Amino acid sequence: MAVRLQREDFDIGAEIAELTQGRTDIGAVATFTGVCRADNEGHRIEAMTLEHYPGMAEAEILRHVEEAQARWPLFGVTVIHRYGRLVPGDNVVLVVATSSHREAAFAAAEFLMDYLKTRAPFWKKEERAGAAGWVEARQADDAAAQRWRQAGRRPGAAE
Amino acid sequence: MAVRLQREDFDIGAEIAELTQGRTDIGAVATFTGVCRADNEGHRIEAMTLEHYPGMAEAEILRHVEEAQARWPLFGVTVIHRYGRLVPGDNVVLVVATSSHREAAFAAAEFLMDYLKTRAPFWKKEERAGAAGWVEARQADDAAAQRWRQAGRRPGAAE
Amino acid sequence: MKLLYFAWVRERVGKPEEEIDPPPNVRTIGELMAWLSRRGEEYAYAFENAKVIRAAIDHAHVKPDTAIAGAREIAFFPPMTGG
Amino acid sequence: MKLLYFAWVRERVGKPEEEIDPPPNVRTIGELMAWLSRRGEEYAYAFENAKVIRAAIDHAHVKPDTAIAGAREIAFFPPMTGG
Repeated sequence: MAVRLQREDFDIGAEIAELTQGRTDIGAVATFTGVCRADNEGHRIEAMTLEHYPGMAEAEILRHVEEAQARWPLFGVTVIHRYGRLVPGDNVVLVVATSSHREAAFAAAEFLMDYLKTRAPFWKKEERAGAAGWVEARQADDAAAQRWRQAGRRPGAAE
Repeated sequence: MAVRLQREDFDIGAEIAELTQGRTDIGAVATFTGVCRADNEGHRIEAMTLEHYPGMAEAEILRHVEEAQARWPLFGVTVIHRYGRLVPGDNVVLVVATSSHREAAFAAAEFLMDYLKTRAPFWKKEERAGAAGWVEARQADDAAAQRWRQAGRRPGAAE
Repeated sequence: MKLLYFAWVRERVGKPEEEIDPPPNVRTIGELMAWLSRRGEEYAYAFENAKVIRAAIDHAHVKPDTAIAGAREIAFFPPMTGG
Repeated sequence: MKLLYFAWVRERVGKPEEEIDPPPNVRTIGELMAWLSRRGEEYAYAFENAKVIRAAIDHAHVKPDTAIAGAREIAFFPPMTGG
């Protein structure tokens, strides 16, 4: 299990290799990379600054990684979340989950992303042509996170 | 859209870069890598040989990629499936899906993997201590593929 | 028409492909499998459990009751195990 | 106890953190927000819509009715937008 908060970019191939190298029990590797977009609901974004709550952010993410491990048979999980100023095209967040079969790897990666979006203490401030504003929470993200609380191991049709 | 069948290994980072480089509209990159395991339901695997139906395999995968694009708002999809002899630890299959939001990227990657497992014309022959045998289809894979036929855009609780 | 065999169907039949010319009363995939299985021991073995064998006509999956008229290439194979 | 503010709560209060010593009748997170909002215009502005503000005690999310007794560090912030 690795949880890292950092200003620097990450290398997805290297992170996968870190979890899989030398092993022959892993059959499934699911990854998700969140990337900074130039457009948020019609607004042109020049850059964004990610603020986080040091100490709590690591603890919250680690709690969710442990919850994922309790829910699904996983071999390894890596979560990297960047903070600081990012421009469109920059990587923001990475989740890698490994398992023997794909169901667990996919479910864990989705579960962790839903939680990172709604419960991890990060806040995005966008720079738009001259102005700056804090991003508002997306209702769709809350609904996505909520479905893991209701259903059993897999979410029902949430949309 | 890229669909490739090849003997050679693939580089996940390079495939992601191919889909994302120079773009600022992508917010989500989901990937799945299937890896050859040393153990299949209690049997020790020394190697496996993947046979495929040239022509049909490309056509089938492309049809599923097009179906994924019709179902979800995707920017790009890459599917690479290896054939020939592979040993435990070797990559077998890669799916990369990009979108503006994570829901579409995850769903497309899962959908494509479920279909590759059940409908793409590939057959695995395993080498076990001295003997060799064709892998039998997993019922769980059929169920996973079936859920996309029943529900709307997202599968219901399939397990 | 051209027949292709894959995986253990290919191994049992003993060849990867062949040209055939079935009689006109062989109209469907299911009837073609029955006709093939009467061609010899290796075919009988390959198609002994016809229910598990999948077929494709010209690169598209088809069912046992699909007509074979006009097919250029028909393939028989076990359930797929890719991915 | 130590208070931390993040994102626009921090910007409105005008500082990232401070030490406070609330009176004993301030028992819950909700009561603490109400007490803070009476400390000055910047606090009133920061907490004017208390319903949207989230809180954490010692790095764990808590609700408005959670007791603050024994807390070392309390943080106030808007809904999270990470990921």
